[in-house]
Amino acid sequence: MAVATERSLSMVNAVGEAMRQAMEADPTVIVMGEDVVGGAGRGGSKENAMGGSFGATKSLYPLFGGTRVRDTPISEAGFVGAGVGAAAAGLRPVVDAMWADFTGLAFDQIYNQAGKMSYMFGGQVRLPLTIRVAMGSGLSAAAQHSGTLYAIYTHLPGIKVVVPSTPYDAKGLLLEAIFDDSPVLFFEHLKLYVAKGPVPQDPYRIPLGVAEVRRAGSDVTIVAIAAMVGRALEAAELLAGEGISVEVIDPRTLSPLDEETILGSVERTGGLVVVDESPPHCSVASEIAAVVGEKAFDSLNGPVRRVTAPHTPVPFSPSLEEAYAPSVQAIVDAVRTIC
Amino acid sequence: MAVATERSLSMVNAVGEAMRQAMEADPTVIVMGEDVVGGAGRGGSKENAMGGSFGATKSLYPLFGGTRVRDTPISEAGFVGAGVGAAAAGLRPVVDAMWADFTGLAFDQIYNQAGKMSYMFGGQVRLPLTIRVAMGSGLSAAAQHSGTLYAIYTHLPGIKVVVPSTPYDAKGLLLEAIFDDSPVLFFEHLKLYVAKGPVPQDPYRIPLGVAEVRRAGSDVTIVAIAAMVGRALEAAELLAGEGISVEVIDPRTLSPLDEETILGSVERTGGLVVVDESPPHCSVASEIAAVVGEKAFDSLNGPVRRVTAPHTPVPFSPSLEEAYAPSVQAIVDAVRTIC
Amino acid sequence: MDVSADTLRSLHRTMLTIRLFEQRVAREFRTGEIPGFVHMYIGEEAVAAGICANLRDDDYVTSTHRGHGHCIAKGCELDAMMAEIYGREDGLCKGRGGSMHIADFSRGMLGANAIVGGGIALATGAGLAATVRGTDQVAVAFFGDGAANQGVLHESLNLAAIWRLPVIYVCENNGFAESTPAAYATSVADVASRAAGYGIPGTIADGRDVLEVLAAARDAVARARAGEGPTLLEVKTYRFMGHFEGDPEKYRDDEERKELTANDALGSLEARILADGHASEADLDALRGEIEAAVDHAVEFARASAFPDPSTIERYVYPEQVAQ
Amino acid sequence: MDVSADTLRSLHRTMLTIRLFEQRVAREFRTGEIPGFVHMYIGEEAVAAGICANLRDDDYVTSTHRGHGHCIAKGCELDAMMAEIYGREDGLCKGRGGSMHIADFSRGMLGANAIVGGGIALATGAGLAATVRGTDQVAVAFFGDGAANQGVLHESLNLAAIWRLPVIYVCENNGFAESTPAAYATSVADVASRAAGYGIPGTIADGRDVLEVLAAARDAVARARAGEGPTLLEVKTYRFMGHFEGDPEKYRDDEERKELTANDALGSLEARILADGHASEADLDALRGEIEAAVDHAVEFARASAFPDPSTIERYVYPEQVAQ
Ligand SMILES: Cc1ncc(C[n+]2csc(CCOP(=O)(O)OP(=O)(O)O)c2C)c(N)n1
Ligand SMILES: Cc1ncc(C[n+]2csc(CCOP(=O)(O)OP(=O)(O)O)c2C)c(N)n1
Ligand SMILES: [Mg+2]
Ligand SMILES: [Mg+2]
Repeated sequence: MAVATERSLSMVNAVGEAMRQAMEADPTVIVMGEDVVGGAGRGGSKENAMGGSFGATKSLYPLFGGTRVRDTPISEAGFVGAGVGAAAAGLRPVVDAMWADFTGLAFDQIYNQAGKMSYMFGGQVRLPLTIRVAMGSGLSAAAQHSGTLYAIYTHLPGIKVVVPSTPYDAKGLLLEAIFDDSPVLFFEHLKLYVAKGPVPQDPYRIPLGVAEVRRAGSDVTIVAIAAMVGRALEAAELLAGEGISVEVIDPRTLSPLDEETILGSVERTGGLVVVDESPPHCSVASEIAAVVGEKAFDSLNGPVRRVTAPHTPVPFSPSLEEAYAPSVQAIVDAVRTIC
Repeated sequence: MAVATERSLSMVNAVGEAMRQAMEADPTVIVMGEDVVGGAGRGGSKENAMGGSFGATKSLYPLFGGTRVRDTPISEAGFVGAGVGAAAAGLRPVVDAMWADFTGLAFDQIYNQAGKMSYMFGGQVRLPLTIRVAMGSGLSAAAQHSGTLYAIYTHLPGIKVVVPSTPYDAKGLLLEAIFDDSPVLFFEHLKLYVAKGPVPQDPYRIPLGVAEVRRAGSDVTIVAIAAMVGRALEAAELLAGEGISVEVIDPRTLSPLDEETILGSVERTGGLVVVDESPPHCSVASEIAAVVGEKAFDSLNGPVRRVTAPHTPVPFSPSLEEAYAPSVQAIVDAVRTIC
Repeated sequence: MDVSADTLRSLHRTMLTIRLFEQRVAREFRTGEIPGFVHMYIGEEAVAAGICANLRDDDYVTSTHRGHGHCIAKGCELDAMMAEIYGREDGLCKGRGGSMHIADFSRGMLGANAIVGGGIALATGAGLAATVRGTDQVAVAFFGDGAANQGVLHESLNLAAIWRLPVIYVCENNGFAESTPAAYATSVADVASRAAGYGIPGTIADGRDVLEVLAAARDAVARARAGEGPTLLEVKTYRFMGHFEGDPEKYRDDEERKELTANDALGSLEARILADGHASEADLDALRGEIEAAVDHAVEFARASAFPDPSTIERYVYPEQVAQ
Repeated sequence: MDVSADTLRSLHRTMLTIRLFEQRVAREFRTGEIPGFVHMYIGEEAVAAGICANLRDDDYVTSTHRGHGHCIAKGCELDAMMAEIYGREDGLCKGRGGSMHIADFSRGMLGANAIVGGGIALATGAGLAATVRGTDQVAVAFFGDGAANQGVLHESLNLAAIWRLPVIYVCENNGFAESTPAAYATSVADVASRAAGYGIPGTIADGRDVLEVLAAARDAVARARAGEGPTLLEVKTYRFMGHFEGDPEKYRDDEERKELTANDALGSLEARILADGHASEADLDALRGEIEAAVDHAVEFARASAFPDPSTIERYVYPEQVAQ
């Protein structure tokens, strides 16, 4: 749980603060991506730096200048690949790839290069590369700007995957990701960007692979990812009214996954619902269901329920998009089938 | 099961025959990829056509000529994307992308374009595109030439995924894939290329989404994918000696997945082992385990066991590669934990 | 350039339709009724109009996130376009796509695309389809100066060159990719200069003059239809609005904007039509009224159309199979 | 070109080492003892030797599936290279990588790469690292004529150009990508001609003359060290062997092969060294004997090295974290 503090920040600002503190701490940390500098680069006032699509990093160009804060052309394979090469050659690049969907253009660089290098080269390389992306449905941004894709990166050996759900975690996990020597995909859910939460000013780190229990409970466990954590907590609140005590776990990182915390919880509660905004097949929901089904089989009183998006791209029309991500009601319903 | 027939073909030749018959049947079927024509294109004898890395399609250039059989430059995004566009504009292209790992370079074209088009455009486009790739470990081809990647494509809405394990299935499924109006990823395991099996001469099709029971049994179900089917059958044979009756199911297509056949089997046997040559997280093994854990919970006498590759890239050295894909012994051991 | 009065009037109608449609979309967007993002084509009308005037219904175009102009120039119905932008069931894509994914296959409009550069390979493939079938259809890929730095352009130009595909690659160079100036992101002043590296023609047209665009496209389309292969055609243009509606536009220079918007291709064309006596002020007013009414109708149509039924969310993931 | 006797002898030693190493690998491969695939650099030695003679230990190179020559020219130890090719624990990559993934970070050799074009962006990033640190290191990306059609080259040339990165993009044009002739797959005769589209120098050197390669690379490296940005350097070369060992090579023209292998850069260099009196026949024989002994030693070393322990299969997936 968040350290007691007076200060409240949005996730977008927590991310910006982590970036700034990382760059202050280590001159090898650089940032690059489309529109990170924006208009400010060519003669405009430094304060007009865009800081990427959501402005997260706009304080960086004025502070650190054009050598360490770089606009890229629209060339995802090229600049993500350059990030991989720069990491292999000793920098700690943070690449802003804008939206998770756009990593499709750099997939070879992530999968075949970044993810395999350490292994193929027998451990002789450190690859401290962080790739930041926005993800998720909810803005009617349609099929090519709303995907989650974290399941795919969780499948890949050599890659780590981070999915913060609070501003506090976003800061601590991003600082950890930047100073981790592995390639990390850092997913920021756009629906979480603006809501504020307590964030200490000083730099701090949250280790990768450690889940957080967001609400303690005894009858059933819900594991929820990113924006789904809030919905799970709402569902838990509703269910509490019916006398069902729900434990809500936020894994915070999907690779590595903190199996222990999840298994420990299910051993106590005897039930599990996994809530995931991705399409169902080969999803993180499936992974967690499989792990628990295998390792906590004897504890389960009923089937593990997966509450996911449908096996569809994200629709544009609000009437359909509303029906895309798991709703509070769908979570409640799933819990009821096993409680 | 295969129709009774005298004739025996290797999978590589079964694939070639399906390609030829599809091209004979429909003038809109074309094939393109690196080294599909090879030396034959520029003045060399037509019979010297390479037919791709494994020679599967070498009969095509002499028969159908350069308009329908095309060498591509090494530009995976460009020529897979051209395949998508050609499909959208009315052809049935079969793209040879050589190795599953190389689809990383065309991932955006597959994920953001091919997989989303029908949905985004409200069903106004048919996309009869087939992408053929070799996959799998076993040739010391190392990390960038051995990946399976089918889990990733199974995750993606709008894409279908085929993983034949016999020459008979390869032919029937490829003909079906080519005449299916959706984008299909067709995975050919390189360890299965040479072994022969019965293949009828006339064209025939096997529907997507229909599993095949390779061996009937009553004590436990094994679902195995592609090259793992053979190992599962070997394990079943060994276990039969111990009095354990194993049912072996080959799903043949992963998207759509024939859940019904798998669930029906588990309802009878009460146990499931899934054998998958991919890394474990968010794998097809996890997906099947999750489905069965959810929908056949009451039938299960013990946990669903996943027998997979480790969470690593494919190692080069034979001593390590030997330990990579699930062994017969590992399958036997997994079955014993639940029988 | 010698063009008929009909051609001039037809270009003008297309451009004015785009202008008025876009102005209305921008206005309605501000009311909050249109979901998602919209990217306005205002100021760039001459590109779509000048290029598409050379195309037939059975030719193909692939488009961008800034795709309304391409749709209109390729002949899409305003009603169904607007309904799509509003996310309604009667939209061209039944509300599944929205502004960034408008498509109309019945007009060879193979889709707006929210992946920058996403349409380039698709048009290449459409050109391939024409070649394999042996028809004289052509395909046009529209893309921006920002998209010109995507590797897929390089791959596609090379592929189209060696296969002599009937594809026209149209770079709409409006000087910016979001906030990033082309002068920064692109290592050469003219994207068209890259054509030489593929052994294909690279031409530049001034987007402030629709007739220059028309002429450059006519040559490229003729080449393509004759089986002589692809062309890279760069049109220098300028977007009058923000990158998307709501863009604070801090990256723009007011001087530059003033200068460039002063040279509006639509205004020049109207002046010429009047000067040459091809239409009177009254004719133009009538035309404007007619188009405004059509746009009004489109908005009404969109508003009256139902939102898609949530229970149909899983439809269209896979094309509905036609029996073989 | 005016080069010292030492330079000539050093180039010769590098080229001969590559030649003898590769001949031995090919021979041993046929015995079945070497796992996987091997792609021989024989005939192309002048490229790696001529380029790398201009590099320091702290400069970077990224390589290809045909990477043994680059390793040797960059100073990797033969023993550890051979052990890697044999898949042994004492290999440069502890047997995890093999021929297609040899790397030696201690020499700035950032890896062979089995993705065609895979090293291009990596070298760009290594150049970026030098720029950010403010050192005068340079990075070289080796890639083939086939790789030149990958989009990532276009993206990287543009990026390196606008950032003036110290990167030399070396296209080893050996006329073929597997069986596919460059004359078919690449729309222009000279890959170097594409440089103009990025506003950077594009130069061509004849790979049959190592001194021409040396000189061209010297200029490009000097430019890069001086902060003047990237160069695209194409070397026309020819591979004497199949694409990989075992290639039936049906796509080759015997005439062409005879002609091109007759102009062996290694042979010409030896002739010049002898003619100029920089070494005697006996000196060359001694050198050959010395290198053969080193290659013998490497094979012995490899054979004596253990295979990796299967229980370590999960090691190195993630870099072992260094405390911060
Ligand atoms: C692959 C990809 N990268 C980044 C983006 C985000 N993005 C949307 S539009 C745009 C700028 C495009 O510039 P340009 O190609 O010049 O087209 P214009 O908007 O000027 O018409 C960017 C970066 C995207 N949609 N897709
Ligand atoms: C992305 C990718 N596509 C295809 C291949 C298969 N492949 C391996 S080497 C090769 C030819 C490469 O040609 P070139 O770049 O000219 O290098 P050369 O072999 O001539 O040195 C191909 C197609 C691959 N390894 N990676
Ligand atoms: Mg632009
Ligand atoms: Mg080559």
